[in-house]
Amino acid sequence: AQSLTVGFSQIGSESGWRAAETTVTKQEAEKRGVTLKFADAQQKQENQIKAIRGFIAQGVDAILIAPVVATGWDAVLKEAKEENIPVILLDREIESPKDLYLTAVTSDQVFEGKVAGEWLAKDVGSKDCKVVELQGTTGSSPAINRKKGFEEGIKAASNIKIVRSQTGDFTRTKGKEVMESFIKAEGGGKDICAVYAHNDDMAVGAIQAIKEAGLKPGTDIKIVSIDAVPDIFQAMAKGEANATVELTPNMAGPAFDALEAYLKDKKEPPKWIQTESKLYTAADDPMKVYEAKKGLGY
Amino acid sequence: MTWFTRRLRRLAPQLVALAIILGIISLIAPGFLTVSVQNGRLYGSLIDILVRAAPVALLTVGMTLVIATRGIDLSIGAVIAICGAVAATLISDGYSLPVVIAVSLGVGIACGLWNGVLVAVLDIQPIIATLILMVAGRGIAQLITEGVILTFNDDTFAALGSGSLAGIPIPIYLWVGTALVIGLLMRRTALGFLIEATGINRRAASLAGVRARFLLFSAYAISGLCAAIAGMIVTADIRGADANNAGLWLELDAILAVVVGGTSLNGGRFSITASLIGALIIQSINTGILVSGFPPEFNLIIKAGIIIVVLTLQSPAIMTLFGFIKASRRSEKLNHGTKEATR
Amino acid sequence: MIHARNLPFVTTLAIFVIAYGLCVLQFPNMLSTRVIGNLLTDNAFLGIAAVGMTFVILSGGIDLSVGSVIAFTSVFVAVMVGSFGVHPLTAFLAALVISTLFGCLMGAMIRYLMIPPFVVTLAGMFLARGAAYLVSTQSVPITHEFIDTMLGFYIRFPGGGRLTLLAMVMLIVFVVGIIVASRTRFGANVYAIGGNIQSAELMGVPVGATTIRIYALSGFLSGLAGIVYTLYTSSGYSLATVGVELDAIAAVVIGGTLLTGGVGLVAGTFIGILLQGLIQTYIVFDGTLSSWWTKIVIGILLFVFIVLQRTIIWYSDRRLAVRQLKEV
Amino acid sequence: MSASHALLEARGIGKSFFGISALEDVDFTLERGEIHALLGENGAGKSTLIKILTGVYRRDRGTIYLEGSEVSPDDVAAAQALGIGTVYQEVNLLENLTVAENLFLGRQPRRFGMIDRRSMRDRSKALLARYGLDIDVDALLSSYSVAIRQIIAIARAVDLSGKVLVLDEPTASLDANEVKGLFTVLRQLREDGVGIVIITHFLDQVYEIADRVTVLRNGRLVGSRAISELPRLDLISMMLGRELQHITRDHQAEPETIDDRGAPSIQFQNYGKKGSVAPFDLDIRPGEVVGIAGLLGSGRSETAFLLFGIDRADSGTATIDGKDVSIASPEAAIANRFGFCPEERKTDGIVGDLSVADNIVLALQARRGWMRPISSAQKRELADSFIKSLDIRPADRERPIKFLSGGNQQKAILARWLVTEPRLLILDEPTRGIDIGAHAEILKMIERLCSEGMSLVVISSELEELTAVAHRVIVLSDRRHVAELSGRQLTTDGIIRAIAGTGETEAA
Ligand SMILES: Nc1ncnc2c1ncn2[C@@H]1O[C@H](COP(=O)(O)OP(=O)(O)OP(=O)(O)O)[C@@H](O)[C@H]1O
Ligand SMILES: Nc1ncnc2c1ncn2[C@@H]1O[C@H](COP(=O)(O)OP(=O)(O)OP(=O)(O)O)[C@@H](O)[C@H]1O
Ligand SMILES: [Mg+2]
Ligand SMILES: [Mg+2]
Repeated sequence: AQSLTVGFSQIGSESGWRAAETTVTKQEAEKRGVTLKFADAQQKQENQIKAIRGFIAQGVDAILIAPVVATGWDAVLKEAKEENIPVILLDREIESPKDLYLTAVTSDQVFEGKVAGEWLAKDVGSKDCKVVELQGTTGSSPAINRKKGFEEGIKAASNIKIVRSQTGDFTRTKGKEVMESFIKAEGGGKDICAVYAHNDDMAVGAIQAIKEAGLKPGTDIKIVSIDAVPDIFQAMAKGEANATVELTPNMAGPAFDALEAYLKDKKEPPKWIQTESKLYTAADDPMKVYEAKKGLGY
Repeated sequence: MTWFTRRLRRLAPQLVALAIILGIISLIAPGFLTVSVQNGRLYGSLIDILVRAAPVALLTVGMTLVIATRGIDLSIGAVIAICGAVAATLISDGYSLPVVIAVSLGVGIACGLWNGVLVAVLDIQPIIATLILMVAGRGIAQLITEGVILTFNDDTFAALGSGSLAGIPIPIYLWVGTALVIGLLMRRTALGFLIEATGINRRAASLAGVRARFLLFSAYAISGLCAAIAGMIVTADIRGADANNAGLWLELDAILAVVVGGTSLNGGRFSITASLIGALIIQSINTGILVSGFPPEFNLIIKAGIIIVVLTLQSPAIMTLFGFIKASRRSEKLNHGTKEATR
Repeated sequence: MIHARNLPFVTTLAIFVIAYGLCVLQFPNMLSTRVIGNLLTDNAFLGIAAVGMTFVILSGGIDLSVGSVIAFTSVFVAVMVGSFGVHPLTAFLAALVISTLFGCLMGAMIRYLMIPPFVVTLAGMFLARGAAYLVSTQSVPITHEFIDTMLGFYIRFPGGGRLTLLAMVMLIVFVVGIIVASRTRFGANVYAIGGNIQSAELMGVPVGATTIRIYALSGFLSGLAGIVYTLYTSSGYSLATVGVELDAIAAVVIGGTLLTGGVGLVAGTFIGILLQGLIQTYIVFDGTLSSWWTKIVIGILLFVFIVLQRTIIWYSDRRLAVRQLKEV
Repeated sequence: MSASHALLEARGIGKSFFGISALEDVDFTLERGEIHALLGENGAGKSTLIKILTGVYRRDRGTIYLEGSEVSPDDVAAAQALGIGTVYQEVNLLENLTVAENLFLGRQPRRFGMIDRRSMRDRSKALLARYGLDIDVDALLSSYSVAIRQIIAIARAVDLSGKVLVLDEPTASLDANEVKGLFTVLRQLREDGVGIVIITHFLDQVYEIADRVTVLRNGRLVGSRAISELPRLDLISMMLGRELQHITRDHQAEPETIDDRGAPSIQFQNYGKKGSVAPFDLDIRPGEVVGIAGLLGSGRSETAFLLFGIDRADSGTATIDGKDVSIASPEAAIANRFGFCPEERKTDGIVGDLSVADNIVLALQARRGWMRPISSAQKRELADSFIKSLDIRPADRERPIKFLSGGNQQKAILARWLVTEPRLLILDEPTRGIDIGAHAEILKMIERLCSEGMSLVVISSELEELTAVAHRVIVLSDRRHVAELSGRQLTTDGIIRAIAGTGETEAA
């Protein structure tokens, strides 16, 4: 079979995880001898739509999209369908009729939050615990879902309360700045028992803030976050972080498998291929994981 | 009128605004004004403001000069990213601190000179000339870090961001020091005066023998230099270069600070001190929002609200109303460029 | 002889044609009606906003609130239609009224408080974005048969390209904009104010009213752009269209309008839009650029266009000047 | 309208800027079909009064009646609606618009709500024809010279003035013929019953055209008389509040030949620039005043631009004291101790938002370079001494220069160059918009300067002025130096003949 041409519309490179996803996708494509047309949308939906239209105009064999937002894809997906170009969604689901895309390879963002919440509930046991939350970019779907999930996770435990919640825009700088002000606002941070960050970058920032305030992250204040980027494992190894929920950057692998199967013998994949959301704690030999991951261009 | 009272008169609106804002925040968030010493380091929200203000304050110094020349520099946010990336790369490649700092500053100045060429030589309108580097700059920064957050573990360099000297955080030294040096450079030499002349009427100034090009170059170069220092602080602060987010949209805050400081975007008379107070106002708002504990959805609208109030209160119109009851609004309007607030 | 005033426009047009030609040489597909159709549809909202921006810049001002106003409008409409089941047309109308009033307000502050446009509209940018968050932080999908019919309406070109309703709206806005700028007293006043506000006032131009109208117009068009964007993505999202104002400004300036005001053509902005669209299309077709090279290449192309434009204008300006002096 | 009332009447007008009074209790009456000259020194308040009558400034006190009924135009548009057309002192037109658009801004002819460009073009041509001006009305205003712009501004004002026409120093940059053309139009309007207010510093013109004069001094009304019963000297002392002593050089007494006047210290040999000025030779001796005469657009300013390095010469050489020098930029010129007072004060001269003092020291500071700042004490002292010696009013060195009256701004620019103690000072229309008092003072100063060994190049449209101060006059026509007059030949009609191309023109 002559090699496939696949268009990949990536959101951008706003975080380490995103960069890793891009690298992995390119590697996976190479492995399979797929020529990948990559388009970076600089965090703008309109750019993604333009890119997809561009792919259609070039007549690619299939399109991968990492949608920046859940809504607003119907029109362009219809066009793709009319040209019967299969479309696969990566790492985010969208609110469109299911017949408009082949399948979605995503984690369950709500579930990620839930895992984090449940871990914390188990970890603190019965004693009271004030949690401060570092949200992702206001309005972004991971921010919304991971907040929702975490709240579900701690619903059972009435002793755990979210006392403060601000956005850290998924960045270290803001994560650190916000954490600093949380510490000031919560009596020097003594009464904060845990930090829940919507991604590891913010957690890393928070850890530094806590250290500079003269407290011990990981013991005085527990750190639980999501993504499992290499740097958090270094922190974990130092005992400065407690838990992280993995969001695998390898969405493309399963996607390409499904695609090839589909193109070879019209085998409809399931509408949702869920990647696992594995919980890592200090128990899982952080340094090893770190070594394994740091090659992936995080 | 003595020099001092004139200065005070000039800075009054900004100082008052700052005081009021701090007051309001301390009402919402008790203990906001308390400053203590923890493990040999000044500690408290006010200190946070001074530290967190470092990047925007530094940018403001450069931006003030650029705006005084009737220009504007949108690229400094990106320059922060570039210089941060450069610094981080060099550090993780194990170069010595002086080398790292020197190179980063050099890169910043180079970026400024690039803008200077576009504006002064090719005569491209500043906003679009600097837009080019604003767009491309982040790309260049990511090219340097290869798209990842380039982390390093070098405590001496990290000290630039989070260290402290004699109990005072180092970033404060850096921005206050830079501001002092550049401020003196402007006012103890004739640079400031000549920049103002160029900004107000470039043709007339050059006909009087003022070397407008050189002045434009130096203004943009200084702007780049300040951005470089800010870039190192930001990078050192998080012990990593985040090419995508470092200094993102910071140029807007800087412009806002300059204007809140009462320097007109039409160029001419400028006051670095006033701009710095403007920067502190902006940062106080940001920090205040964080400690006040409102849900994040409100951040922007609160910020916008306060800024609008401040600007309105010190707008030429209102100033005239207070300052010169006699002055005729029409003559004001006619001489549109005039900046009562700055005199 | 080309009139000195139209020179930048002609220059830009020439540059666009050449650039497009080069692209086609490399990717023959880019000649397809589909690409052209996409160029118009995908940039419809940007184009509409850019028309408003053109008037603002012609008057020597600037409007940074555009992107946020678009976002606000889209969220507002989406919530009205999606959550409250208001009929789209009503929602559109309400949105336009709000955005226009918003523009008026900024115009009034600029004129009567004498705060520079850059700052007023910067504050406006924060305000509108903040307001959008208040309406809804989540992205809100719209489904309404009326909207579907609107989206369903398009003219097919041979070769799969289509001229969508959105594209038509943009084209209409441009035509109207061109006429208003060149054939009405309002347009003339805009140029006058941009040329020199004192002189304009001494020549009896109603500066106050005109200023307010200008920003009202920009607000209105931002609102319209917001509606188009809502249709385009059939949803509303408060994080959408960040930094679109800069794209609009770039388009206006590339189109040969001076940011100092008083000089430029609405038609030029149209070319500016197409040029930017072309750059993006080219990058997508190329498909090998990494995230960062994308940014760098966009920057480089911007630079090349602007420098090319400046040199051509500078050169022919000199030729014109010399000719005039000779004529004396 | 009852003819018993005056056309325009102002009672007890008062106005102050930032507490400094510019007008106090001024009355002014304009009759139908009258040409009324408004006179006074620089800074007397003439322009301010005009701006109040036409709704630019809001008056602090006083009332205005138009045809007996009280009016209060609160912007220019309102004044225009009342039938009051005005040309303000700083010619206010828009360089970025075409001539036609300038003429009809705000009142464009329309068809179906759209501007009707064709009829606008035709009407513009017709309008300018009255002033003997036949130009491409679709060309940008910026492509025409100061003089032409002035005429366009006048034409516009005349066209939209139904009842009252106000001209603030309209003839400042016009040559004799254009002035004549203007005056015929004014007389015509007077016949039609239009009331005309004209501000000028040329007394001949006052006596030629005006019916009445009103004189202001320091913002106060001195008096209002019929011109017929007011001898010239009385008028002058009314304006100045003192007598005036004139100076003229007696050329008869001067040596016939220029040779025995010491060697030239500054020489330009076949100096020129394509498309600007044809190559010319020019020698300037220490203490010599070289006048440059020519019609508007003859390239006088261009010559000045060349001498001062604003335009780069593409042919010829410049030598100073026998050494070749390159004058490729104003800096270079200034480094050679040249100075240049440009013709277009507003755009090329003043730095509006800076104080008078700053404007005065600007050139000196530029020459010293940014590293050697002028101490504020030094600045104060320099500024004050020149404010005093040039009698700049108000004598407030800290006031932004843009708030000074036109004439006083001109003096400040002159001061800017005098502080640099130049060896060659180029003055392009130095006395434009300067009152007779200051006019005489400036001519005196030119005298003194060259007696101190400074050389001057003076460009002027006022031939009397040239003959009064210049040792030699270069005559330009069509951008080439056609004649050089000195000694006996140096008379006004000598110059006129040379310009006309008749008369014995000898190459320098
Ligand atoms: N907009 C203004 N703001 C402050 N002061 C002003 C303003 N306009 C004029 N003045 C002051 O008012 C006084 C009168 O100025 P005005 O321009 O009326 O003089 P003038 O008679 O027109 O002089 P000239 O013959 O030089 O034009 C001057 O002292 C001037 O400094
Ligand atoms: N300041 C200037 N800058 C650029 N071009 C000018 C300037 N002044 C005049 N010109 C151009 O030079 C041409 C000649 O006009 P100019 O005024 O220089 O002649 P002139 O002999 O100096 O007459 P005057 O100086 O009395 O107006 C005009 O067509 C005008 O376009
Ligand atoms: Mg005057
Ligand atoms: Mg001239």
